[in-house]
Amino acid sequence: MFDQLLSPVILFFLLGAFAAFARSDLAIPEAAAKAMALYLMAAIGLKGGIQVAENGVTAAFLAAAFIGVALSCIIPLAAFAALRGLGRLDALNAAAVAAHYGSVSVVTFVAGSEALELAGMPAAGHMVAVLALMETPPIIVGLMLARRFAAAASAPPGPAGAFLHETLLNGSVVLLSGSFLIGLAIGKQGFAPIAPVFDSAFRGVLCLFLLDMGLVAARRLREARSLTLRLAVLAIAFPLVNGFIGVLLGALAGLDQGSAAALGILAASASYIAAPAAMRVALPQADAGLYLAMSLALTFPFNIIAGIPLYAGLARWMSGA
Amino acid sequence: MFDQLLSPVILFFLLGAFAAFARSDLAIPEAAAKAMALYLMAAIGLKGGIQVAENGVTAAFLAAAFIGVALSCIIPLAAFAALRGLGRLDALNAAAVAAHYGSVSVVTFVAGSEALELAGMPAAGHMVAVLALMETPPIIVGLMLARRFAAAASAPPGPAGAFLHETLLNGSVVLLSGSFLIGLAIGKQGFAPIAPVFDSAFRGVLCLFLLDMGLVAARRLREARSLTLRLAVLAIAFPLVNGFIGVLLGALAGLDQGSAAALGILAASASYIAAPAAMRVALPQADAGLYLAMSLALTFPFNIIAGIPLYAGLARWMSGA
Amino acid sequence: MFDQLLSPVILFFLLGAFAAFARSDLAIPEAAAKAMALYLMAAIGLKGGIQVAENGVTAAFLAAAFIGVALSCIIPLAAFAALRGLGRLDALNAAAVAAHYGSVSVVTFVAGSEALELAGMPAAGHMVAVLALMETPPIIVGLMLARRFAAAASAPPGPAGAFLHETLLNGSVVLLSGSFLIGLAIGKQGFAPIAPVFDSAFRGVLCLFLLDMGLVAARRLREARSLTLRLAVLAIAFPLVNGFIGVLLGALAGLDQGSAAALGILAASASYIAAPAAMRVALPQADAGLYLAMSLALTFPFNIIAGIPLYAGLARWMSGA
Amino acid sequence: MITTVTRRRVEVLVDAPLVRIVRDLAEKAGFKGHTVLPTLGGSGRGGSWSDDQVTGGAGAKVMFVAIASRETADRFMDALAPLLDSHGLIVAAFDVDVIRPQKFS
Amino acid sequence: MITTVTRRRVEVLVDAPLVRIVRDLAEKAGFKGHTVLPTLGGSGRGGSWSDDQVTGGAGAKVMFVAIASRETADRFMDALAPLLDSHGLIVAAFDVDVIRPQKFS
Amino acid sequence: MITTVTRRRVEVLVDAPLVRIVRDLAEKAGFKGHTVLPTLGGSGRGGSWSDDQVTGGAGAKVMFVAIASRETADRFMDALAPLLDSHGLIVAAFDVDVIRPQKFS
Ligand SMILES: Nc1ncnc2c1ncn2[C@@H]1O[C@H](COP(=O)(O)O)[C@@H](O)[C@H]1O
Ligand SMILES: Nc1ncnc2c1ncn2[C@@H]1O[C@H](COP(=O)(O)O)[C@@H](O)[C@H]1O
Ligand SMILES: Nc1ncnc2c1ncn2[C@@H]1O[C@H](COP(=O)(O)O)[C@@H](O)[C@H]1O
Ligand code: NA
Ligand code: NA
Ligand code: NA
Repeated sequence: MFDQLLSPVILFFLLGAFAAFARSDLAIPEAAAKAMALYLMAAIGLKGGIQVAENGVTAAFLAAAFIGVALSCIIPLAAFAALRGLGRLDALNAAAVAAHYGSVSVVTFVAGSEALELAGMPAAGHMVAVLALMETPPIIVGLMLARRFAAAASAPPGPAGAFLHETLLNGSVVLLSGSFLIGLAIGKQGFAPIAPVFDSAFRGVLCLFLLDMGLVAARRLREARSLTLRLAVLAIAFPLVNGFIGVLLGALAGLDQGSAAALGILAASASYIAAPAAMRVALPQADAGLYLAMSLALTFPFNIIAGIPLYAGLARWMSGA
Repeated sequence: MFDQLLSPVILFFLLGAFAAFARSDLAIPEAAAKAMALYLMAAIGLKGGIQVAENGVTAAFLAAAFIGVALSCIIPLAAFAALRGLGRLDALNAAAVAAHYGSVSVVTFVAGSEALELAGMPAAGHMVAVLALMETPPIIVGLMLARRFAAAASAPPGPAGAFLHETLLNGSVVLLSGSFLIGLAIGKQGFAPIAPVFDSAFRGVLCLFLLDMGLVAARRLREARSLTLRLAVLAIAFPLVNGFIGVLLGALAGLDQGSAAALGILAASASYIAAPAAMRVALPQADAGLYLAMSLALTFPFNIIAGIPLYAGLARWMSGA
Repeated sequence: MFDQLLSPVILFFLLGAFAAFARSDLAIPEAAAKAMALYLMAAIGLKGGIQVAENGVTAAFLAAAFIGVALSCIIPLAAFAALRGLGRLDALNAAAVAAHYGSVSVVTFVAGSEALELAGMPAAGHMVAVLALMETPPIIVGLMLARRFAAAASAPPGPAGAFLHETLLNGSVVLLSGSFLIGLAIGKQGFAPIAPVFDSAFRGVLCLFLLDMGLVAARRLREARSLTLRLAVLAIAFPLVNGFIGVLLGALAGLDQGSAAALGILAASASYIAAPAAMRVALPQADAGLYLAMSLALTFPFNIIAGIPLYAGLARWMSGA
Repeated sequence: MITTVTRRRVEVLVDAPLVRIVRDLAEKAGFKGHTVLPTLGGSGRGGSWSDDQVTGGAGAKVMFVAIASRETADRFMDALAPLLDSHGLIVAAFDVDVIRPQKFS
Repeated sequence: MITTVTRRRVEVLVDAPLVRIVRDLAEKAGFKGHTVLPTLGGSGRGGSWSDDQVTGGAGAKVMFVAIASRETADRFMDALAPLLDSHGLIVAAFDVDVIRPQKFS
Repeated sequence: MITTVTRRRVEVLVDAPLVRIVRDLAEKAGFKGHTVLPTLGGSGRGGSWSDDQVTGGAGAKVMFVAIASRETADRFMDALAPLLDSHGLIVAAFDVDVIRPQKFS
């Protein structure tokens, strides 16, 4: 069964978190952490592209893409309501946080893909494209929520098109989609010579990267000032609910086990790269400490440690296996 | 035949260029980019040294070295004349740019070696030593041109020996030559334990590095202010002419196909590491934006995308294969 | 026999040292160097943990741990006396330097482990735990020496517990011990998927890291101002004497050849990560240029080039093989 | 002895994703140039932070430095003022002596 | 035009492992915030150095920058003074004009 | 209260490969030390740039900072003046208060 907790990836994450909580001076140079993040995006993009090159574009891809994008637009709306009502958050911050939960976390997806593969239920390669598609729409939705409900939400400076352009051409979106297309173009054969870097090294680098994520997440949690208990509860409830819905819709649409689980993981995950960067520009008055604490310091660890096995188990159970 | 354009190396380069032109915020941390550049130099040096350790120093090496060094001294003179006449450039900048075209680009050579190997016509290992030998003489020639023809060219501060010392002990020259000697010393057997890093990982790292080069080259092109159409044309004509001459002389000297192609690649390539650093010190009044735009933003991409297959095809054709 | 001098690891170290002495501008970005150091610690920790997971905790481990910790407490006392008497050093600096010689150098241990493995006499996996245990006690001993003998040694600011906490949770100690525990938990099977990064790549990365260490050590030596001839002699004598004692005690305690050699290497090595960082905080008046010059610029190269083969030969000779 | 002229050096601590806004305001105010320095961390009312590149730069700050005449600098400060609280900027200005006054309009 | 108030900007060059001590003294003196900038190298009486992260930061320095009222700054300088020689600090202070004086007590 | 003395802080923005020239001039002028800070990018008459380590540092700039007496600083500025245009330097100087005046001759 699911031995997620003893995987080195999780253990390195916990080691990082321990070091940060114990106030060790352990620190990964930020340039190295960013380089690893870019590497993981390129690798996961290539992998997905190569699998699609093998299998072609299928109806399952279209179904997954449709559900994914729909969820990424609806989740922010629901999350906004919950954050306002249950979370007692002002409209501006609720909109900013909601955008994060609609959007997705590449690293959660990467860790989830690894876990699904190890569990013998790999997700389809095209789920990487679904990931890329889900990254930006919720940012637009969040911004519209802010404009509609928050008086303080000024228009982002510069022409409106500029912000849209920036969001759509966010570095992680470009690298992910570009690598996916490169994978599509080169196929399995073209991949062979670069496989030692992009395939064999993948899990080891993921371990080192999650060591850093453990450090970063725990430090964020320690320094979170505006995080209330209500909001902390929501940061756990959101992934649970969204993950459940993602898996359910995936199973109903007839996706294979692994892809349904991946859809759950995507829905459950909260962005901490594209969304924060966009929100800082578009809604600078929103509290970056808050949205990063929720998405990075609570939801991310929850998904990595408990969420992924849960959604995977659910997908397996739904398909009756 | 030559499937260069669909190699992942080129595709990542194009992805980087696309991201920069589209003004995406994709960025490789500079420390990571520099680390990859150093890795590539060490790897190519080791590889060359090991091959020479296998095959010994041959007459072909001496021939290639002689032609290479001769070209590296003559190219700046011809380029200077062309830049002054056709390019309408002042003497100071013409001298600085000329030095770049006489010198060589390690990364172009690395990408070329890979392409030649994939095409079944690998260059001899000693071409790495030729590369190292060609790196610095043109810098001296360029400086002499500036002294002779440019009134503004002040002597570089400090004793004359200091500048020479600096140029000869440029980091890339030392690393390349040192790794070559290490490869020579350890041979194939001593290489085995470090081969996973210096051999298997080579192509994958090259992909990631060229992603960065695409970003850097395209950004340079976008920000190039003093680049005229005439100079842009020369930045394409130089590699074509020099590459043709390099291949021709290599073939006439009886080098094998791969080595003749490599000599063409070396002649065609323009330095963007050793030469700019040296020119900034020796001719600070010269416009760094110009020589980097020509060598890095035009000649480098041209060679990577079109030049390498051209010189290789030419070498094959000349040897009648 | 011991072909240490022709190993690529040593040759890259020498290349780095040559570049620095020749005043080349070759430089490894510091972020990359730090990332490699962390990688090496994680890899060596994992390796050790996996071996202990295979073989269990043995009496040999307890013996080695006891000898190691005892040496790490006694060496600073003896070194302090020698530094005061023979080295004519003031009490404050003698205490600071003494702490470095009691403590250990992870990279020396890593290079030594590699050399022992290549020589067919690998150290037991639990020696990594001994390494971790030896890292911090001498720092406390050195501090006590300073308090007792140096008038100028002020108490480190803040509560005494704070300094202790910091020393025990030094980044390198946490990463090393944590990786050891992770290795213990995942065992050989869990290690397989991450082995390409943490095992196959190990020696290659070690080469690149030692290239940087060569640069750093040689630059330190060049800039060392307060290093007298007497102190330089001690920086060579300490590893010789401590290494001899370490091997001897290891052999007497019945450790296997490789582990006895490793104990010698640990005793001989001088810290240049944990100890300097701690001394800078606890004894800021001590001369950082001096203790780094001794440990990093003299003892480290001596051990890498000459010490390791010596201690290994000694261990072999003692065990009569 | 070379003559120097007094100009105004303004430094703005700003979140990395917002630096473009500050740069545009500086250009609009008439600055002819600027330089950006990196930072490692800090603390203030909003708690402490340290540079952390994994979060898309949302948590990283940079120091924007620009030199110009007092009039230009004052225009810039006026333009920045409404953003200080909303965008969490820290601004400080002081006089410096420069050599080529024409570069710092 | 927006009104500015004069405050004091103190910068301290300090070894990376000792920055916590400086920060604590700044807080004790009444500073409400600070920012830390990286450095690449330098030279002084103690010879030259360059940032070198392999030695646990013992050889790396950072620039600690903090702005406050003159009284607070003076208290801070007084507290730093005894550490200057022992801890090898370099300290410089000067007046700057800031906009939101309440942030710089 | 500790007494401070007024000294002059000179900062020079210079291309990385040229920093040695600036340092040598500073030493010749009588400075007893200096510190070098990294930069990320900037813009000026010559267009905009950002730190880019692949081009051998030709495109990277650093901030050279040094403190000394006014006379030393003036000597330094005089020596720098002829290089400003040819080497593309930006120089600014201002007064700071320091504690140990003997360190800043
Ligand atoms: N008094 C100060 N001196 C220097 N930097 C400050 C000061 N106050 C705030 N900062 C910097 O500005 C950032 C934002 O401040 P705040 O808005 O108060 O959280 C802090 O994290 C510091 O990096
Ligand atoms: N006059 C100065 N101007 C700027 N930085 C200095 C000066 N003197 C010393 N420093 C810096 O402070 C460090 C320690 O100085 P010292 O204690 O004199 O070795 C040096 O390495 C420089 O980075
Ligand atoms: N007014 C200014 N304020 C701050 N930095 C400047 C200013 N003008 C130029 N610089 C910096 O100096 C570099 C060279 O300037 P320039 O020679 O005008 O291209 C620019 O790229 C900026 O980094
Ligand atoms: Na989501
Ligand atoms: Na050339
Ligand atoms: Na020791």
